[in-house]
Amino acid sequence: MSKEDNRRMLLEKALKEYDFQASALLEILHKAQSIYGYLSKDLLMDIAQSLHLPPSTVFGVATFYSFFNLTKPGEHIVTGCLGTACYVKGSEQIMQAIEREFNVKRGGTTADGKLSLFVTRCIGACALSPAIIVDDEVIGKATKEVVIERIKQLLGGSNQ
Amino acid sequence: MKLADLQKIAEQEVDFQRAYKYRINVCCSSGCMPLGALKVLEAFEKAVKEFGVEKECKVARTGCPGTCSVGPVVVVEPGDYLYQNVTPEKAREIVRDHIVLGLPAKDLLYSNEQFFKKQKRLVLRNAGKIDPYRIQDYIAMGGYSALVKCLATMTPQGVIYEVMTSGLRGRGGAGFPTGQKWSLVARAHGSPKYIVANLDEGDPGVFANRTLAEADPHAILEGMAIAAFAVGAEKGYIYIRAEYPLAIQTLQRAITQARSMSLLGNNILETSFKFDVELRLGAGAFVAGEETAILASVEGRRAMPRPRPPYPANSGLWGKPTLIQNVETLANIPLIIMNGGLWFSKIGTPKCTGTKCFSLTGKVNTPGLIEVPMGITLREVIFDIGGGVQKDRKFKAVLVGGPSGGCIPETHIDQPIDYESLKNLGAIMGSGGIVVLDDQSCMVDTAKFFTEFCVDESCGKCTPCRVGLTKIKGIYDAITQGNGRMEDITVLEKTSVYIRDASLCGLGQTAPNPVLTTLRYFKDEYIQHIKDKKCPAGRCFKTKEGEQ
Amino acid sequence: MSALTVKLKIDNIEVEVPEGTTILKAARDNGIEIPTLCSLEGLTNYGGCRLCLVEVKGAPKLFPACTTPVSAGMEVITNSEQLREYRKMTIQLLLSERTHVCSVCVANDHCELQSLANKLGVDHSIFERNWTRKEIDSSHDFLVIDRNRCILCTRCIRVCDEIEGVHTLDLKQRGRKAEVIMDLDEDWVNSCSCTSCRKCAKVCPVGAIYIEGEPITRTKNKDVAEFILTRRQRK
Amino acid sequence: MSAQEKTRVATIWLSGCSGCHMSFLDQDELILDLAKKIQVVYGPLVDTKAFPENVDVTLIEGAVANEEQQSLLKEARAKTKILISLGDCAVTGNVPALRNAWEDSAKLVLERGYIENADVNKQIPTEVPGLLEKVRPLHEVVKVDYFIPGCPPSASVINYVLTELLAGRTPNMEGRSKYG
Repeated sequence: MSKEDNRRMLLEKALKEYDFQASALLEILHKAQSIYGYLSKDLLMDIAQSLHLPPSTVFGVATFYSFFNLTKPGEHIVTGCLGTACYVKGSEQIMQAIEREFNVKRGGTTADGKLSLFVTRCIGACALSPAIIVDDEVIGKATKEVVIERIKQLLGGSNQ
Repeated sequence: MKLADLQKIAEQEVDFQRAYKYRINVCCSSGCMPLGALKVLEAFEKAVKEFGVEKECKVARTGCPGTCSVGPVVVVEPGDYLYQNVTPEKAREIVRDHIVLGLPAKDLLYSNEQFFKKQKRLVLRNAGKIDPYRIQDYIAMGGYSALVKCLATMTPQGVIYEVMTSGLRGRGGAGFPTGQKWSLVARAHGSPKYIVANLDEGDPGVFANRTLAEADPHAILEGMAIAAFAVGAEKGYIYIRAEYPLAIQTLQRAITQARSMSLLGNNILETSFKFDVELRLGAGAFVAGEETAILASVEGRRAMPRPRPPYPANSGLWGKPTLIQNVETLANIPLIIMNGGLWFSKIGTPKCTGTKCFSLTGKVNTPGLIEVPMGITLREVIFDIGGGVQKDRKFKAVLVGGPSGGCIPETHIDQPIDYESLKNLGAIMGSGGIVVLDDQSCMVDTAKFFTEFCVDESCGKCTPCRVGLTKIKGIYDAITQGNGRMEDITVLEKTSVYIRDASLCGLGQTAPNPVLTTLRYFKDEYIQHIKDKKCPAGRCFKTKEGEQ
Repeated sequence: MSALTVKLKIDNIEVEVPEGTTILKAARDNGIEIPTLCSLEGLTNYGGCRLCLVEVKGAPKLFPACTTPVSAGMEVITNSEQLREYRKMTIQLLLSERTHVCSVCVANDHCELQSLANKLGVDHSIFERNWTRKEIDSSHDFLVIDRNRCILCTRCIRVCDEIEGVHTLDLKQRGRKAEVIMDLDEDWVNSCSCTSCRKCAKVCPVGAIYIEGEPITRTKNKDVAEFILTRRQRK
Repeated sequence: MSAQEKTRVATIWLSGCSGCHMSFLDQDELILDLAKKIQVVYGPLVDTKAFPENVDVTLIEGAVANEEQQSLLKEARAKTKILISLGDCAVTGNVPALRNAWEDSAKLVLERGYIENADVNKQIPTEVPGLLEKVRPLHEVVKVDYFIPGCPPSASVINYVLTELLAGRTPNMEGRSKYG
């Protein structure tokens, strides 16, 4: 079975779990994003039809919540926490350093598609502030040197 | 399962635990995980085997004791010895010295005794003590006996009466009396009725609810079940931020376990009472914590608040009576049922009973999660529990209540903390964020930061919040780039008051608090920025590229 | 219908209205005008624009008249100094949120925002205007949307969903980034669900949605929702 | 009434179409009454070259779009008791301010006007006043005392405001102002 079929089956399973109820839209979007990596328009249309919801409603919900991605993210994802505690401890400066170093804007992906930079408002690791998440790994009490070094390692790694 | 069965489980578990002379609690919550808690856990398990003490020493995976700044942390019982910054190497040392030789490894122990001295742990009673993945651990600590007591010996009215007597008020921010809310929902017409537990801790700088869910998930479930019994609800939703994967996983496990022991589901404890809980994931929207927005979100819609009335107690989820309660409020319930409302009402202050969890962060020596009795002063929290300002810098202000809280200067930090006194100071209890600022923080920049946050998080439904906050942000941009005018101060004030009064929901109504409090207590700094184009803390007037 | 009635005072005038009536309707039925923008007879109320805020004696906060039901003995004030000031602020904010240039707008002289600004004496805005440059979608045969003029009142979305019943329109994003969209944010011509019924243009209070080639006096017929709803209910 | 006792009125034409001045002149016979009480001391309608001292009322049409206009406005403010924004351009920026939607709009406008659309002699002139980066309504540059919106404001509203001011009263714009 192709990868595509497999993904659609996983989504179908989730749809059935929630009995195709419109109220499960957020749950389904979460599931779809974890299966496909992001929410393409085709996928949103598919979900709208499965849940019998107007496409505009599904698009409206998917874009209201900042957790959902409508464009394909880069191979590696760096998320900076700009919550209060992290901001007070200088996460903004780290973000600016990353933007400069890798020539990427927050919310965007590098031209080569290798690195996406996102912002989150608090992951609750405030006592470890500033916190930067590099591919699911939380770097606590981060400094720009450590973070940039870690990202360089990853980017170098994916080249090999 | 019946009451007797529950007691049996508790007894068995207590016996099982007593067989061990020592218990090593390794914190594996979101605070310590990034610092390598799992490796530490493994190292302890290996070490007890290596020294052959696995029969007398139990290594347990637990939630957070609160000292997140010095993680990974480990607590050795008996005696509650708290070890800080534990590494796999140190784990071996601790087992060798403390368990084998019986001599606590002094130089590895946590040094700030003050941190725990002034705390009172009710909500976090089990945090860092039990394994959140094992329901037996919770039952052994007396868990679910309050639910049993309700079902076996109390009427719904009796439960509500106890909660009313306790004086408990909603911990989600506004402080509405919990008992009164329950009685509104109980009396409301319509069925089915719903409960929504709010775990959408969107305030940046706050992690109390997450810690609770990761450390003691069953306390939330038991509180929900008791509330359901009291108001006549059959279905509950826990609305939790998707940014909290560990808490989600912990709660999901807890729900499954509770169902399998018939503590949730149909015929709970062999009575006719039925109640089930489902998780609903948030998706990154601060406004979803507002009570009508959370309803929209649970229904799978855009989290846009709507005007009240109708109030959710009468018309909530799918138009049915709905009780919306913060998880911290719910975790208090089992204690109130077991010890009585009167007992609870004597903790804290007469108007503001019980305790409150605060996330203490910023430029403070020992940040972390704390639980203190209501009525404690901010000074005690910052200087005693928090150990004062980092690097002996000068204290400047404390931000209480998250992005829509207020900046309180030193002259006002001796007031006791309760809903009313914070409101008088221009702050709010909010979800309990305390961020300490030192003299390196610029108050104009701080207010700008929070305004930006609220601009990004505004749902866009009402004009004051959507446009008004954007305009305020524009004025801050001008001031911090050297283009401010003295009239701007009046416009900021006027617009803030308007936004506070005219906005649809709590987000807009409280969003101007940082602006208003900084204008109230730190107006000089605004004038310095505008007239002298000077930032006393050196944070503003920077070009886009340069950092300094 | 022999519905129960409630007595209350609006601006010191004693009125009696059926239970469940909104403050707005109670006031209007008794000849007291409260300014509104997002509210439209025949559509569900939204409570977003905040123009219809009123004071209720004894209550610490303000209430939107369009969504708040009356209660017995209530004393409502619709026109205090503070309310007039707040309404002016609201209009100023809306005028400065996007590009509103009456002199070159298709809805000039037939715009509810413009007429409210004039009526309430909003002779200038203390807020710096935000000059937006959003793409105008004129891809449809005759319907045009200029989002630079949109005030996000969502009348079009509600009429599309509640009266026409297709829900082509909705909002995307949130806060100041919110926009009215068609289906999956398509150009209008590519919308698969739009029936080209024109109701969105008819209820739009400003010049954001209009009909190419039709006199604005004919398009801006905001009673359309009420008319259709009444017809339907009679059926 | 001698010239000294008359109220000294100035008018200024900044970035606008002169429609507001037309409307001012359009007061028909009412302007005769007004003429008895006022003396126009500066503006496109009279010959004075420099903005005079001690002006009682200055009516300003148009938005502020270049450096010369900005300094004239500031000068007028300094020498005037009551300064009035006349018309939508002065009050909101109106059409001249539409260029604000573009970043670097001053440069874009000049290139469009003097290079892209020029048939001969394609070059941006240097001897004219420099354009401001943003076109602004008057009150974003100086303090403005009264506002008469409208495109153009009707002659009767202009007359109303002036009459009220001459009588020492404060004009009430509720129901009188009219954008567009």
